[in-house]
Amino acid sequence: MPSKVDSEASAAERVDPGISRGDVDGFQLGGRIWGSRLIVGTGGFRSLEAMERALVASGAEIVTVALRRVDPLARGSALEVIDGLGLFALPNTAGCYTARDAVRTAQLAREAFETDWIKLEVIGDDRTLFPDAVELLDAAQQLIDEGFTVLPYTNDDPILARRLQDAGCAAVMPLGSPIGSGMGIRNPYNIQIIVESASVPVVLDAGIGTPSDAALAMELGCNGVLLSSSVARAKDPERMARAMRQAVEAGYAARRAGRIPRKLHAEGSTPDQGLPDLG
Amino acid sequence: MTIELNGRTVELSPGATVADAVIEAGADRDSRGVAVAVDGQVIRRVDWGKTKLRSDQSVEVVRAVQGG
Amino acid sequence: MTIELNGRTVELSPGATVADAVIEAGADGDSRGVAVAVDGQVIRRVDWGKTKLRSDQSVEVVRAVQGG
Amino acid sequence: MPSKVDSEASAAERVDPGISRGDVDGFQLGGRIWGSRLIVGTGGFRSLEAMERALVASGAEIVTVALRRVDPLARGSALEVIDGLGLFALPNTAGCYTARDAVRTAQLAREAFETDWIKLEVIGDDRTLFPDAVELLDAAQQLIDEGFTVLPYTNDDPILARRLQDAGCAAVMPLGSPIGSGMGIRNPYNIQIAGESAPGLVAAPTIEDARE
Repeated sequence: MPSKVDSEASAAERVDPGISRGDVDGFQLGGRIWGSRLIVGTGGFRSLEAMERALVASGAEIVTVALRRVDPLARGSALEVIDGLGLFALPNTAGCYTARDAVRTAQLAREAFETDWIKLEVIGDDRTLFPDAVELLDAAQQLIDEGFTVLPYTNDDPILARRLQDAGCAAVMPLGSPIGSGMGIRNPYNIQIIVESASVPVVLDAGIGTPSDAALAMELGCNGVLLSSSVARAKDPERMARAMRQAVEAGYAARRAGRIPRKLHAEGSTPDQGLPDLG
Repeated sequence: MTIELNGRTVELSPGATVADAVIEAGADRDSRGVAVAVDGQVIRRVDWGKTKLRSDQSVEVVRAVQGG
Repeated sequence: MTIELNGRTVELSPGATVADAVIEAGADGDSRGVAVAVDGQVIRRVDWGKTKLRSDQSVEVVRAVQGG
Repeated sequence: MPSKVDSEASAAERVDPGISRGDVDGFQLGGRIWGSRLIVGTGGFRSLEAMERALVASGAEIVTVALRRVDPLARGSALEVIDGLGLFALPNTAGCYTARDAVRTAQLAREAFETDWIKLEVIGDDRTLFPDAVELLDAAQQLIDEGFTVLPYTNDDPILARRLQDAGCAAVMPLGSPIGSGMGIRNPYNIQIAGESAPGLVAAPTIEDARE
């Protein structure tokens, strides 16, 4: 598993375990090679300790965080844990409903985290938390112009994914189903189409409920998976984090191993010839 | 002078800077993960000490929290 | 005498036993994974040498192969 | 990863990695505790070498094999590979369409593999290779009476699963979809119900086709 990322180096040119291990299987994202294809969100954990144990068990190197007003009473912070583990904190613009808010939040994040990477989220409504395509594209354009490395949380519309890619996003991160719904991948066909036409990495973000969802995402050809609720709110977050890690690795390996085709009828694996005639 | 700090009306001494507002908000200056916007404009960390605040400005001081 | 061995008619010397049939079928006597049935009745390995064959009996000698 | 099963012990009381590791998560099957929950079939590989590499990579301890007429020209055998790896060879009755054939084949298997474990398969037709419920239950009953540890390949009908359990099967092995079809689990709801009606006994369908 990827060695701990060297925490002294500034966020910008952190030594990538992928590169350091010369990992031909490395996960290419944002012009760097990472050792783990699982990106974990820090939202929803019952405690920082539970979050820390789960992050370690997940093997994730990229961990998402948000920005909120300072709470003077808060004890400890997600960022301290992430820095302590030598992981890469990827800020998001969760909670933004307009391009303007998202751009501002990204600028704040650049100050707060000293990185120009941003998980861009621009939401359309608070029941589905689906992305607002128009605002998302607008925000992406502006942030790319300002030199951000933009990783947009998008829906599973292949056309929007292509527009985001053409605008210069570093990846496209289509949802499988609503954030925190645990419904897995509702439309695997669209995800496949996005994967087919993508010239940037595709990371399935949102809706993963259980490891088989994560494995399916990788088997469909996604380059990585981003999940949070399915681990944070599991009965045993640490054990679920480990399961997700194995699922992403298994799915990726399966994709490269080349599965057998699906058929309606059977094809026995035991030879028929040489069957004894037992009277 | 009075400003709006994270949604609360707060009294600051005249000549107070963004850096003072950060401390007032409960974050220490050099803690990682802190960022500030004044009237919607992001103030670069390096400018916190040099940027004087004016009455009725709205200051938002944010910090990293767990997020999906 | 002639018997049917794995579907083929085969000539064996009179008094031939199941063990002989196993060798004739190409499986050396004690190799693991081998089993025999005579006229549909399974012959226990320990009885191979003691079980004499009779003309026109059908002998099936099987061995482990890859299988799902 | 489960340590290699101790190959010296006879098949009967092979040291179970599960027990030796005191693995609370051990896979309980046939009254023994196994370290791996993945059972792999040996059918369909292009070569014995490919099969061996895959078996090692799978971490499986239980590996299924079949019985066929001796082919004197055959070079090497699946069983040599399985023994060499110290794994447990589980014979099957693949290719049997009647209870009578399946019982006979199981008896042959007991001789050939020196084990009373059998993966019982009684097939209904050669296009779907679905189990024949009536013949399967009949064969299971007979073999259980003869002291076999019966692991039946069955369909995903929860009622049949319960009957097999009540007859004394050591597990029920419902299919997800036709053998070799690669169609995954077509009816997850029945699998859940089968699990409820035969708790702790449902072994996931074996991975039949490790064809590369």
